[in-house]
Amino acid sequence: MKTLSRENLNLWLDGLAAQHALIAPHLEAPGVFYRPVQRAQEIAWEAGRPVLSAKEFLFPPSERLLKVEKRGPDVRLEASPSAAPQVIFGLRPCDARGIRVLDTAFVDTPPIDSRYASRRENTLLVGLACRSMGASCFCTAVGLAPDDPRDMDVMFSDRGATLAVQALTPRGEALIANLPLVEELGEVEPASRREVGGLPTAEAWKESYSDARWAKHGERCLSCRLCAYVCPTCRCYDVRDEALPSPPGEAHFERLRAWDSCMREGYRLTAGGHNPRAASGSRLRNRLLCKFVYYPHQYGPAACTGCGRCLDACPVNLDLLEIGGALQEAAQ
Amino acid sequence: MVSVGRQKNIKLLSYSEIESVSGYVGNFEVRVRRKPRYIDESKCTGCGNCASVCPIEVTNVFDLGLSTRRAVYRHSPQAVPGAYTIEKRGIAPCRNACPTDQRAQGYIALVRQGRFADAYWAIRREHPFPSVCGRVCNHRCEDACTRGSYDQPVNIMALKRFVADWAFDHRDQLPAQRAKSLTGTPFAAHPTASGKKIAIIGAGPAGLTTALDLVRLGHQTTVFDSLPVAGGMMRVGIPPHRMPVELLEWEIQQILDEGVQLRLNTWVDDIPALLDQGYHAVLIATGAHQAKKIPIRNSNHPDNWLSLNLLRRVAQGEAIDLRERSVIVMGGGNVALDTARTVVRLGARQVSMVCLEPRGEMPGFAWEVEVAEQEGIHVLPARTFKEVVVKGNRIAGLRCAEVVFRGFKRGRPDISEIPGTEHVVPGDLVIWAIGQGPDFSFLPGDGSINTCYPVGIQTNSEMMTTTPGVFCAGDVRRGQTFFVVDAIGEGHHAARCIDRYLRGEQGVREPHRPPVVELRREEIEHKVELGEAARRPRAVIRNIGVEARRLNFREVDLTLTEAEAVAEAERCLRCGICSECLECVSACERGAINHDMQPEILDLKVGTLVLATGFRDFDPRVAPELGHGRLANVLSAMEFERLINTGGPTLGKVLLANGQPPKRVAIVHCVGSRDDRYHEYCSRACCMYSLKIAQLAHEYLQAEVFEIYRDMRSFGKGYEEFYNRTRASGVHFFHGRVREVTAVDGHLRVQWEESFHNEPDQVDVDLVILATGMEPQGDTARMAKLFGLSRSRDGFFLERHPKLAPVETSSQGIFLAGACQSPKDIPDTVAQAAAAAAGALALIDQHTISLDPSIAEVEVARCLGCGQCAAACPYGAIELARGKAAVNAYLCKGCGTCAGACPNKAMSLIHFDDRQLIAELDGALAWIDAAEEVGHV
Amino acid sequence: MSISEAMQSAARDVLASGQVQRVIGYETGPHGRVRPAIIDRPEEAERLVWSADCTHNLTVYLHRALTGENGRASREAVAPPARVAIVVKPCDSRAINVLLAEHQFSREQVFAIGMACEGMRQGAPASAPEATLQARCLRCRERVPVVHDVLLGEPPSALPEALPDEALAHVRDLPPAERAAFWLSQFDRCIRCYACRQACPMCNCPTCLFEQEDALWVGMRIAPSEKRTFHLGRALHLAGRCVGCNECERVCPMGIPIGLLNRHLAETVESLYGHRAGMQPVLSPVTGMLSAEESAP
Amino acid sequence: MYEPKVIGFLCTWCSYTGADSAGTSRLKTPWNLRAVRVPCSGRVAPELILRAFDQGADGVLVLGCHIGECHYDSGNHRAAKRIPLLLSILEFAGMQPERLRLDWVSASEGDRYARIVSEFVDALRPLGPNTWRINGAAPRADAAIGMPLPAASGLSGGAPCP
Repeated sequence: MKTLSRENLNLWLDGLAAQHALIAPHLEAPGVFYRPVQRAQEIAWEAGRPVLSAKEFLFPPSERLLKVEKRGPDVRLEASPSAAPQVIFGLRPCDARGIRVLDTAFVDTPPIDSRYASRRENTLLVGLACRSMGASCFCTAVGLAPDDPRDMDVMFSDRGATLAVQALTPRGEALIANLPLVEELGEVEPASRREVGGLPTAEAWKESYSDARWAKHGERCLSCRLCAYVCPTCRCYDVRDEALPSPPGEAHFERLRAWDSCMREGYRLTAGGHNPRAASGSRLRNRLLCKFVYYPHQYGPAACTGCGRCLDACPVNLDLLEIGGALQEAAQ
Repeated sequence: MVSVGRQKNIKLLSYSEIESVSGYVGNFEVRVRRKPRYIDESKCTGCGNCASVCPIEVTNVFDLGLSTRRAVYRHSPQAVPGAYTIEKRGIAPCRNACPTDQRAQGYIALVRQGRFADAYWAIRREHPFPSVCGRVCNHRCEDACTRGSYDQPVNIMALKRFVADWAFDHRDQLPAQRAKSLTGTPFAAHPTASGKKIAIIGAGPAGLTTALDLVRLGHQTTVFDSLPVAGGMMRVGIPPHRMPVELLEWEIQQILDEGVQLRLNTWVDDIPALLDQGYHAVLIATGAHQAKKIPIRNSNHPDNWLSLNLLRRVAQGEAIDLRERSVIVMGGGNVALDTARTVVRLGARQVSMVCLEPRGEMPGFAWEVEVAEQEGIHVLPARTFKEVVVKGNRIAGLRCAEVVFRGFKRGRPDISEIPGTEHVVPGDLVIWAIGQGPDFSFLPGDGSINTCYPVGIQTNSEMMTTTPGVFCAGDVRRGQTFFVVDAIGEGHHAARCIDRYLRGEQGVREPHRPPVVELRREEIEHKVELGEAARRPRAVIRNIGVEARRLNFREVDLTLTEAEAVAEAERCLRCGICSECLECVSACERGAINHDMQPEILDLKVGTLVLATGFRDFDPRVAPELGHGRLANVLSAMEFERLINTGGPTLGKVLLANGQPPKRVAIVHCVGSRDDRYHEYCSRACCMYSLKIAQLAHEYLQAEVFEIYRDMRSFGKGYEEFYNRTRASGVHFFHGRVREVTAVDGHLRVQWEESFHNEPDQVDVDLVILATGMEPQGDTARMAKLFGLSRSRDGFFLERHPKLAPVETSSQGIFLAGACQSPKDIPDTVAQAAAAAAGALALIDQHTISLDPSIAEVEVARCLGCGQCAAACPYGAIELARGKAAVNAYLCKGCGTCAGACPNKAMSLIHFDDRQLIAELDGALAWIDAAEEVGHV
Repeated sequence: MSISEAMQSAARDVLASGQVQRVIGYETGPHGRVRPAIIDRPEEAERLVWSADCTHNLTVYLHRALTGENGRASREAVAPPARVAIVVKPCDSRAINVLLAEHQFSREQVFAIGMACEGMRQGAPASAPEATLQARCLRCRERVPVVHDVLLGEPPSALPEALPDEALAHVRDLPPAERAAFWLSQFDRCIRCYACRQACPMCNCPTCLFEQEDALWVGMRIAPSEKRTFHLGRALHLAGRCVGCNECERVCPMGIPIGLLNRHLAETVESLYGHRAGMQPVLSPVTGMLSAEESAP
Repeated sequence: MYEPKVIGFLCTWCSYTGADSAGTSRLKTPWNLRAVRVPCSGRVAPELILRAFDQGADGVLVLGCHIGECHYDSGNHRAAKRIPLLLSILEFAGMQPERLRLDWVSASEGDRYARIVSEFVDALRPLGPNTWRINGAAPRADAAIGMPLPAASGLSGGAPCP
């Protein structure tokens, strides 16, 4: 087991921040957020789970894909510049898994999303293992663990005065290559686990499509996008061209991409006014089945990381585990 | 005007107000309220007979207060239509309070003019017994009298008695008096006989009133009474010292003279037989003539008399001597008081009055209790009667006990005896006057005419008893004694009910009553200030001394003298303006007058509207420095115009306050106009009419005329020439702005601020004429709201465009003509009126209208139906239909306020929609820094 | 009988008697969290609860429930309930008045189960035994719903003094530049999840002006300028309509003090036009005429 | 001295004509104002003004008919009710109140038009450019303001981790 003293860690992080964009949990007035930090001092070590996942640093809420400038007959296209290197430090295993889910959809499976890919290539994920699970966490139910290092480049585990360090990828090894690591005896003490039940089996999810409960749950849903926007794996977006202020005689506009969510009422609205998912229950169903049926069908494992953010964030306390539990019961 | 009035296609709705306007061009709905003229326009010939008999004089507004006119008047000699109008605010409180509907204001107005005979006939229209009610009424009219809220009410009862007494004293001359008056005898025209016969049982006030009313309606009536004299309780219940018999008899005789048949000494006890005998209806009006007794010990002793029996004997002239008797009268009401005072006059040694109620709560008049005590009666209130004490065979007194009296509960006194207060009131004759009730012994025994204890005979609201055709009125219906006016009032009502019954009509429609006038304190003060009502205190009634009352039945109270009566009548405030004396009704040969006329609501459907509401003269008193209303001989131009008009109040003579013709006249220009203190605008007409006045004053009055003008605005055709002519005729013109008009040494000094320094800056004259400007009518704001119009800052209606649409308004289909749009002279007014008419006709002729394309529209998918747009729309053009806003394209004027209000921008204004405005905005901002590019995350 | 039981009984009665077809109330969900409950059958009434954690403004469900627009064009053609019972606190009941004035439904369609309210607790349930009242409740003096068909619970006779709005005063007293910086930093956190809008009973436009496809008023960019426009625009739209239930602030995952904007405008409307939203079923005065005593600026 | 960029919403009946009248009277008016003609001041939705500021206007002047003289009876009443609220929220959000003004100019008041526009522009000059317009990201300074802010309550159940 290689360890690093806290002082050295801080020195290293200060150095990283000087070279790259360093993103780490940071305490703002209303809560903890992954934020760009300038110094290790700004990092919130003992705070709870960040309010938002880290996906915004790879898949920003909105970004320009293209700018168009039209001067008379001349049309000039201008692509957005490629991303700068960044290190996300203090990433939680669930959020790292979220990034993996995005990777699978955006990079590993064609067509490749070039904007995402550009950011992803320039991003290193440095994790910090959770010591225990929060009240609403259910990572163990989706095959993760509070200290699961699998999706990280580098994984740190807090041991008090020192931290255990483990590089998991070549890029990760390169990152910690020059660190004054100390080899210590013993193993990293595993985080305390809590088994969380309630998630239906893949079969039960599939069979639930016609379940009347969806409509009942949907009655309470406010159709906001909170669950989707706090979710590490929700990746729907909308693309639109919008006009920009232009000098006389010219027309400038840009192609924008911004977060969207299938929970939005008009998400599936078609020209002519038909909305196949007009009922909020059907939207709720779509979001959950997307995680547990549609994504696995297309890409592999389930797209839920068990971070529990949606359980806490929902203004009317729609609870994935509760809904799933009921569906599982119905299936049996 | 006359030709307009005669044009068949023009319907003039004069004396009318617009109540509401709705709809839109081509489909306006206008609700017009025609105020009642009280004169039928189609019958009135404008002869003016009505005005010549009208007793009410009011200020003549048309003559700007320079003369007076009558309450019935024609607006002006040239008025179209030429019909007269009665100015009536409503019915006076005195009339409203009186059960007989007596128009007190009417006879008071006639008394004020010394027309006592007319006054008498005016009274007798509603009231056959003025001499009675002039004496014994509880005069609710006086309680309601508006004057009472100022100082003391008019002594209406004394005036009524005066008129009744005057008429009696001059009864031989009355027909001649009446002949002399313009209107003739009021009841001369009998309606055609109906052939119906009515039997009336009881010749009291109710019965006789009904009989008289029915005769006047053309029916034949016979009145039966068991007594040998007619008049009922008026005759045998009111002792002669309060009501001289000969007056009442004369009044009854007049009733008989009008055709009522009277059968005295006739006891009727078979009412069904009366109906069988050919009477079409029967009225029971037998009154309440049975005095009550209560069964206390020895109340059957022969010296227990009944009050009504005693009064009846006295009234019939029986000589009763009570000189050796000591009398106890039991009761505290008016009958008890009458009885006690009668007993005094019969010479009783001692008279005591014992009653249950404490002093102050006795049902008799308080003033009469006082008079009774003056006449030597011992009043012993708050006592209950225990027994009549008999010693030997004679009554020795009445055992009483003092009580605490708490009023009546369910018709029974609520009292408690004060222990240990028993005592005997000495006396040898006890007279019961504790109340009276009707005698029902004559009713059919089968109960077909139902009575309801303790009230009286049961009737429905139409006065009919449980037997069809048999009616009931007066005390017998109510089961107890009320006042004479109440009986007369019931008599009137019964007559109307019987008349309608005989005509086979259902339900009695009471005559329409206009609202009761309520004068505000300041209106009352204004009337007293103007001298419309005299400032003096209420007339006091004198009486004969107490000594003169012994052993005789001379009337105690004296009547007013003629001078006193006129003086008292002058105190009347004439609340309703029209006094409703109905002299005009008699005077009108065409039968055009109807005092019961009601306002009429007309709903008109029209396609276009033209507003020509004109202007208001600037009130020169607003500018006090010019002296109008403060200094004598300062006139407004309009006042001068009225005075110099040969049809005006002075028939064309213009004289100064001292009676001399004016020698030097100054005309002050721009009064109220072109003055930032009053109105900024030029009133346009004043310069030219000032020149006309100058010429009139110069040539007609031979006066030296000074025109003090600011700028001479002679812009019209021939105007400059007129100015030059006036100048050449010798009128002096000074340029300047008048600062002040003051009185100096019997002259008026006009001082001005010189502009050109060509002439002196003051002149002494003896007459100043102020050329007042025009201003918007007082109710322009209300009218603008009613018609959905805008106003310009000067307050006049706003045209749609000052140059391109000067007669149209922002509301399509509504046009403006004349000075309601801005001040203008006659040629301009006529031109604009013709243009407005042409505009209106053009719309009518087209049969189609073109709308402004820039109106609001709704994007239904965005609308949430919250109604904020409808609330914001100044024109009510937006309605909510099925949860969405909908724009009425005819009403929408395209302001876009709805689009400004809509939270979701579902509402947009065509040609000014959000996309267009934002494009404009972006364009306007793009020049600022087009290069500065909006960056992004 | 506890208040919860009284509420259950009232809900059961109106459902069983057919007076209403649906009851909107509160129930306890997982982790003891109180949440909205929508029940259609009398036997479900036992789920309903009433406690100091019933902070949600349920009137947000009313329009949807009564029009059957669970979403705008439901494929399932189920007739909407004719009449709905709803549990309301004083603040929520004012929202009913605003919605009535705005013709969103008629009074007959609503059976309001009014709760005498002593304030809602701050924070998560059960986790904080000595939890204090929410700041908005400390400022509130209303204890009885202005709209109710039945009233449950005893309104306390003595009311504590309403606390002044210190946060509002604090922001108002900042110098303009600091105030601008403060708000920018707040708006900057916004992720345009629209939870504030969706939780608001007054925000019932078919599609929000600030989310139209045409990007006429505000673009789709999730950037400070757009976020500020959304928040200020929404506050403007709520002027004279916001009843102060503070749901927008409660649901915000980013802790943006949205309620300050609404409270500021509510105070402005009250001082300028003497109007408090929802006290009567009348429209916001903002669209109306100046009254005689109000002069032009 | 900074020259502010001003958007003027002028009602077509009064203030637009008033501007015309100022022009025909050869009155000097600052060039800074770009006029957007609207039928009535009531048409000016607050969102339009908000948008003008977002797009970089340094000031917005809304001119209508005097109260009681509205060509549309009372459209200006609505403006007079609405715009103070917009001003109030903009000021609360940190904008200088001098940057928005609602006033009345009648068709004949060219002088008044010129005076109001001059006054308005003169008041804006010392304020300098409007910082309202944001290009790109805002400074992510969690302004050090000592006030109690609500916790991100929806997430307060989150795990107290390592």
